[in-house]
Amino acid sequence: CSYLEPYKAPVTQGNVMTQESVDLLQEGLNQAQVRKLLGPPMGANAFNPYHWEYIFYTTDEASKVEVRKLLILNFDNNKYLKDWNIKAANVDMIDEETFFGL
Amino acid sequence: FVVEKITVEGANRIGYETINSYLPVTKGEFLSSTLTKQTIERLYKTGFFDNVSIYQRGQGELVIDVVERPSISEVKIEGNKLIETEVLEDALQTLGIKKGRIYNQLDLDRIIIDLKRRYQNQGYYAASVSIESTELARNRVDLLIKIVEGEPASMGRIALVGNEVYSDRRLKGIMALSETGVFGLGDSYSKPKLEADMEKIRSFYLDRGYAQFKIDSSQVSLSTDKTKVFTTINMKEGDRFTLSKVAFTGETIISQEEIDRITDVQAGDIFSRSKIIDAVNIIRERLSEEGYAFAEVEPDTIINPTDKTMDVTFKIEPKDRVYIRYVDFEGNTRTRDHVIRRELRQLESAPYSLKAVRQSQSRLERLGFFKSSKIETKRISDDQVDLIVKIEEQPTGSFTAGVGYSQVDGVSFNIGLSERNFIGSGNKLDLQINTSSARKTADIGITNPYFTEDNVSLGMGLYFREIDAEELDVADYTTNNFGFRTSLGYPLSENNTLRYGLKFDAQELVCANTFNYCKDYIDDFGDKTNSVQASLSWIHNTTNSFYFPSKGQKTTLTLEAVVPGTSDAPFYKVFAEENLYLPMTKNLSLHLKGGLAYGDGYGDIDILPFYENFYAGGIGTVRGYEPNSLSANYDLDTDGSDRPVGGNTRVLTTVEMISPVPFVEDSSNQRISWFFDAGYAFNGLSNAKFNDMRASVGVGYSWITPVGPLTFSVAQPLNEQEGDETQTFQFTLGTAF
Amino acid sequence: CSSTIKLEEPPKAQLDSELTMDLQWQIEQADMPNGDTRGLAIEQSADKVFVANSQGFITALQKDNQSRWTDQVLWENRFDEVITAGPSLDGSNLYIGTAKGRLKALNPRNGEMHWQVQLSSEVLGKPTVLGDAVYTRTVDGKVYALNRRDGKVIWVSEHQMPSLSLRGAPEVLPTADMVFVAWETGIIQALSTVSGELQWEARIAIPSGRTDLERMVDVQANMLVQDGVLYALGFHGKLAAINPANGNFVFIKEVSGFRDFVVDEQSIYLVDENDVLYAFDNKSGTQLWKQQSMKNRFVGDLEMYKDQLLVTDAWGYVHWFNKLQGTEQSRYQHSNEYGDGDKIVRAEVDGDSVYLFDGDGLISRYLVRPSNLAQFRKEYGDTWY
Amino acid sequence: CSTISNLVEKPDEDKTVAEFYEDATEAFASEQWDVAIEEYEKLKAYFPYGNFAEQSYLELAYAYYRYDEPESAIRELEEFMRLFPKHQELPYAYYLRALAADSITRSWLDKFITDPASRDTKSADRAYGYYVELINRYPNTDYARQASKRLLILRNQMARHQVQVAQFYLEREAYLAAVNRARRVLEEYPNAAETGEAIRILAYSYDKMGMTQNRDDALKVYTLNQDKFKVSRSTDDDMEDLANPNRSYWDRFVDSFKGLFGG
Repeated sequence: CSYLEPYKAPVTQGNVMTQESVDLLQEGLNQAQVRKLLGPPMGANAFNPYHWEYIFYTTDEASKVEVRKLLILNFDNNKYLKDWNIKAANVDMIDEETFFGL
Repeated sequence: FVVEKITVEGANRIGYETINSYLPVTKGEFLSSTLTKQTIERLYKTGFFDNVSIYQRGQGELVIDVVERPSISEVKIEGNKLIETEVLEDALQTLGIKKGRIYNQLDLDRIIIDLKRRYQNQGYYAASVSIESTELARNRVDLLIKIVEGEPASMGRIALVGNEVYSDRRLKGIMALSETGVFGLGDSYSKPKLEADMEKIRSFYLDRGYAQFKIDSSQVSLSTDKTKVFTTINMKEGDRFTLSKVAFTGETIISQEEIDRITDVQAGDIFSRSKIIDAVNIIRERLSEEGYAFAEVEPDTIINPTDKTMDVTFKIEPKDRVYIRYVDFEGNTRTRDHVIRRELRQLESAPYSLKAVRQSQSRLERLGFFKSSKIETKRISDDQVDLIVKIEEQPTGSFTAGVGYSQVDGVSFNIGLSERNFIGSGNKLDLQINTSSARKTADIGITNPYFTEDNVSLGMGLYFREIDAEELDVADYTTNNFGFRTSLGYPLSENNTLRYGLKFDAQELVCANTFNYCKDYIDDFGDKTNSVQASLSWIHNTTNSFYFPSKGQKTTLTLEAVVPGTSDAPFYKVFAEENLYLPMTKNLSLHLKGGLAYGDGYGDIDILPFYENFYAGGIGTVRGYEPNSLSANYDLDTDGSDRPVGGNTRVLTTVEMISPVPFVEDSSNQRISWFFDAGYAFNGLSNAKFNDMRASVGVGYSWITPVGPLTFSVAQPLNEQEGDETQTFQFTLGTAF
Repeated sequence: CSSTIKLEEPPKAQLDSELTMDLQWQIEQADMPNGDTRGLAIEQSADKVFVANSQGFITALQKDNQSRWTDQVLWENRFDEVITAGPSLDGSNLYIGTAKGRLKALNPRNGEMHWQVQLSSEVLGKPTVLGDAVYTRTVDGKVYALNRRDGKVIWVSEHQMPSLSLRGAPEVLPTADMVFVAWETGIIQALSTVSGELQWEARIAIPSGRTDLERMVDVQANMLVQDGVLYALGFHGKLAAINPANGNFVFIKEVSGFRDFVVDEQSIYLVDENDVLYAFDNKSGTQLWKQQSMKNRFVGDLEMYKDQLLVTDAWGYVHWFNKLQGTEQSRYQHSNEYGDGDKIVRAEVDGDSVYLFDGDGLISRYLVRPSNLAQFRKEYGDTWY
Repeated sequence: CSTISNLVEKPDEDKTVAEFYEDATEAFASEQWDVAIEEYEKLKAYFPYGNFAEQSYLELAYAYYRYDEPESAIRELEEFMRLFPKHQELPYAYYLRALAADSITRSWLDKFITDPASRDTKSADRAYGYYVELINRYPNTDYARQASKRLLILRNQMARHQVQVAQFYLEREAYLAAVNRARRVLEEYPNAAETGEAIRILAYSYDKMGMTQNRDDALKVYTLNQDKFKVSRSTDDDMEDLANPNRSYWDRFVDSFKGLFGG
């Protein structure tokens, strides 16, 4: 009986990216410019400073954010934007069945 | 000369190594003139010495002769009436004048100025301060501070020059300073008050359209005998301006019509500075709700004096969208990190949302574990911020234990522990055991509010009860029961929770031999009843604190019923309670409470079993009356007892004003309430008559002590009828919340 | 209603006074509770006396004694503003200054208003007249020269005011080509009568001390010119004799006071801030005598009565002091219908009679005559006892 | 047996400094900390000079520390350091100050039930700072050796705190938050015991968010240093069930009670 789901507080993670700021991405941007466009690189690779990833996902239906994508950016070795591609962000969320909330 | 030996003379407080550690010169070094100058300078800088001199004695011996500054042994103050002695002593401490401190002649002048200035700030212009110091043995000194306060300078007259539109009386009305009133107790003048008053007049005019209002100058003069102060404020009102154009420019993020809706600054209004400031704050707050925590809103106004109108443009600059980097806690010396974190609605590595932070703030306060909890934002970079949650722990439970002896009861032993944040784990533990000859009860219950991450709470408990009801002054019968109960809480939304539970109960009814009403009941329904009771309740809670809410609402609707077929005395009960808290002023709030309880049997019995009756009277229901006494009584000869019957319908209402305790600075865990209680327990819905309700008025005081919540109440019954037993003073300790 | 001074009266020596006074008439205006009376004065013309009261009354009275008190009062006007300066009389106008910053010129015969002008702040200096200009001082540090006929502003000069000063401002002292103004900053300025430009400036008091209270250096006493020398007295400052042409000091004496002083051909008589009376030679400044008997009696502004010094105090006493030795000759206790003597705001000498204006708002005219004891001794000479 | 003279309590004024000191040390020896504190304070007030006063600073601080008033102990010690910058007992003063600050974070329950890592980190930081200052100033004293041992525990405790928070966010599927908390362990506590655990959370969260390259790099680092990482307290089962949220009810039921008593 899913309609009696216990209320789950919404989970929202990542950077709010607008379509036009994603369109403004172009080669040769340095990391500060990318940060200005997309926000702080919270998904930057822990072990590889030339590889950033941006993501946005939320369970809050009321959220009006349009871009819910996963952006993968690579920088050349003097940290200028080399290439980037956009994938759909499908975060593996577990929607568990609960019996009266248990 | 080359230094072979260094000796220090005249120092007894400051040890040799200390002086040595400050010396730039060491043994065997050539002593140049710069070095000597440096040494003297260095020793003076330490502030320990009044006089330092260096000379050479014999061949190569450097002698440093110091005169140490005496230290203060006693500070006495006399002649101060207006400012108490400890206040002055604190002031002296901040100036470094304390028992044991080093005494420095230069400080004295500073002290005289400071003390005089304190008096002058209080308006005692004629006050004079003098200090006498008496030498003591062992280089110590006693200080005597003499103060002559004189008369306070009272306000002679306030002259307002240039105010044509608003009269002197109107303007003086809003000023804090008042002229020598008829009662002769004129306001004692102090400069800060005058500046505050001028600011009040300026904002008074700026809020009524006088955009060019200016206070040219203000003068303060003193009568020759220094007892009357005259103030003059010269002002130019200028013209009254109306807004001709209101525009919002820049990246407004939110739609234009929404801005118009939430701000009330429109073209055509009279110019008002406070309205414009409010509009700026409203917009900035709305933007931070959208995640732009550092948005800036700049109102700039263009005045066109010809037609006396003004254009206001709000320049909106949202700056970067802000994200949360970390959420850290400070001060949780007992409560664990996840117990706090699970209450927060603002996650890390997520967009900042003011709504979520506010929700987190009220959920923390509703938790009731902390004395105070404050969420502060610390800026990390243009687009990132850390949230620092500062909390202050407080006892969250009550603990009573005791051994007693009374002729009636014999030896009694009891232990009561109810802890809502058991060793900081967030779990609730209740343990009540007390045994005496007439009463043996045990009740163990534990609840984990976060059985699942989503605040689904699971609780269970065992209870055993065997009481001789006579003591409870309820009725001459006892019910012995033992059983097991479990309950599950289940959040439906941010503020609504569903709670359902099961109770397996085995009960045995034993009547006192005189109580024949109870005996007839046993003949009809038997004395042993086992039952499975189910309960379902819906709770809506938006209050802003656990112990002392001042805002919000708490509604509980509960249905308790015996599961059909599991008991031969099935009954059901319905409870409905509504609590409304309305903030009246900053710390005064109005609390309205209405409670309705109704119960009835179903199936083969048509009345609510008498031992399940509701009772009214005492703290928690109607204060000022004997506990459980507000209902009809059995009649002595037929039923064999004259105790209150209780009833299957109970109506309760309370209206109270709650405020912190006056004159107590930190009264965060104490409250005073002026209340009106009314209520009664009726036997049967049909004969619930309004004028049967008993009412009382009084004052209550509640205090969260380390041992548990303590409530006192002094009540004056209003419409007691004969036969009511009243109790003006009542108190309880550790009522389960 | 009694005056606000609750302090007990300091003791005074026993004295057989040589003079006494007979009350001619006594008229009441209104009580002045907060004693803001520095700028108020008793102005007299040939046959009339004008008195203004801080509650807004301005009354013209007949000098000589009328049988019924109603004839004593020629006319009386009531303004719903606090009068803070005046009245002062010139040929055609009677000037008063108010706390709302207005200077009013009234017709001395019937009290109607010829003109009034709004100035920048409270008018505190008693207006003074020379030629066709009237000069006054406002509390916010401005001195105004206005046209006598219509009140138009001829020129205004401004001076930076200290944060705290004594209540009240001295009169502006106009002379042919220069006008002398004394400021609350301890500075005396000479401004051109025509244009108001600064001619010269002299500082007779230097602010010292730490609190605003100690740094008050008002030149509050009215300045006087006597045979070509300008005399001025500063509070927390000095008594200075100044050459009016260039502002250089003739001599300076270390004495501080804020009450008006009196100058005659040989000497200057003044009272210092602790109510000690002094007399100095007005050429060399050497001290002639010093009189301590009036200490802590809140002495008022000094006046000359014939060849004696007239001194008033806060307990309603009028004292006469001998000019040469500074000894007290006579004493008389003024009392009004409320019984107790009250703080005398102003005393005005007119030949043999003395007008007194006290804190309860009563104006009284006294006739001074030798006391019975003095007459007795005159008749029988000293051999009597 | 104490002589009669000090049985009769002499008024403070004419007590000599030796008598003050004797009363103080007597109370100090018999561990009556409050009496000792009172006597030392009086001694400092009446005889602020001489090596009695000097010595009483240290003993007063120790009395406060044992009387469980760490803040006043720290205040006395800092006053001592200012007054006697070259005193030979300074290393002891720094060590006692660090101990006092450390005592705020610990509670007697820690040995059995509660885990200090889950409590206030700010006071742990302060204690950490005092220990470091002690080691920098007096590296070759045995106080420093004690301090370095305690440093290790504190560092691990702070790292464990970060990991606990990361796990908290993991269970709530806030994977990015878990990632950044885990990275905080790597950056601020490089070789703490919990590093292995942190990298596993990193890899797991990247995987959940579909950041494959990030995950692969993390896995590479993990497998390289597998042996070096001390096994985290939970058994080294494979990645999957580390944070498997849909554990059976029974697991969750037991966890809730473990939560009640466990760390």
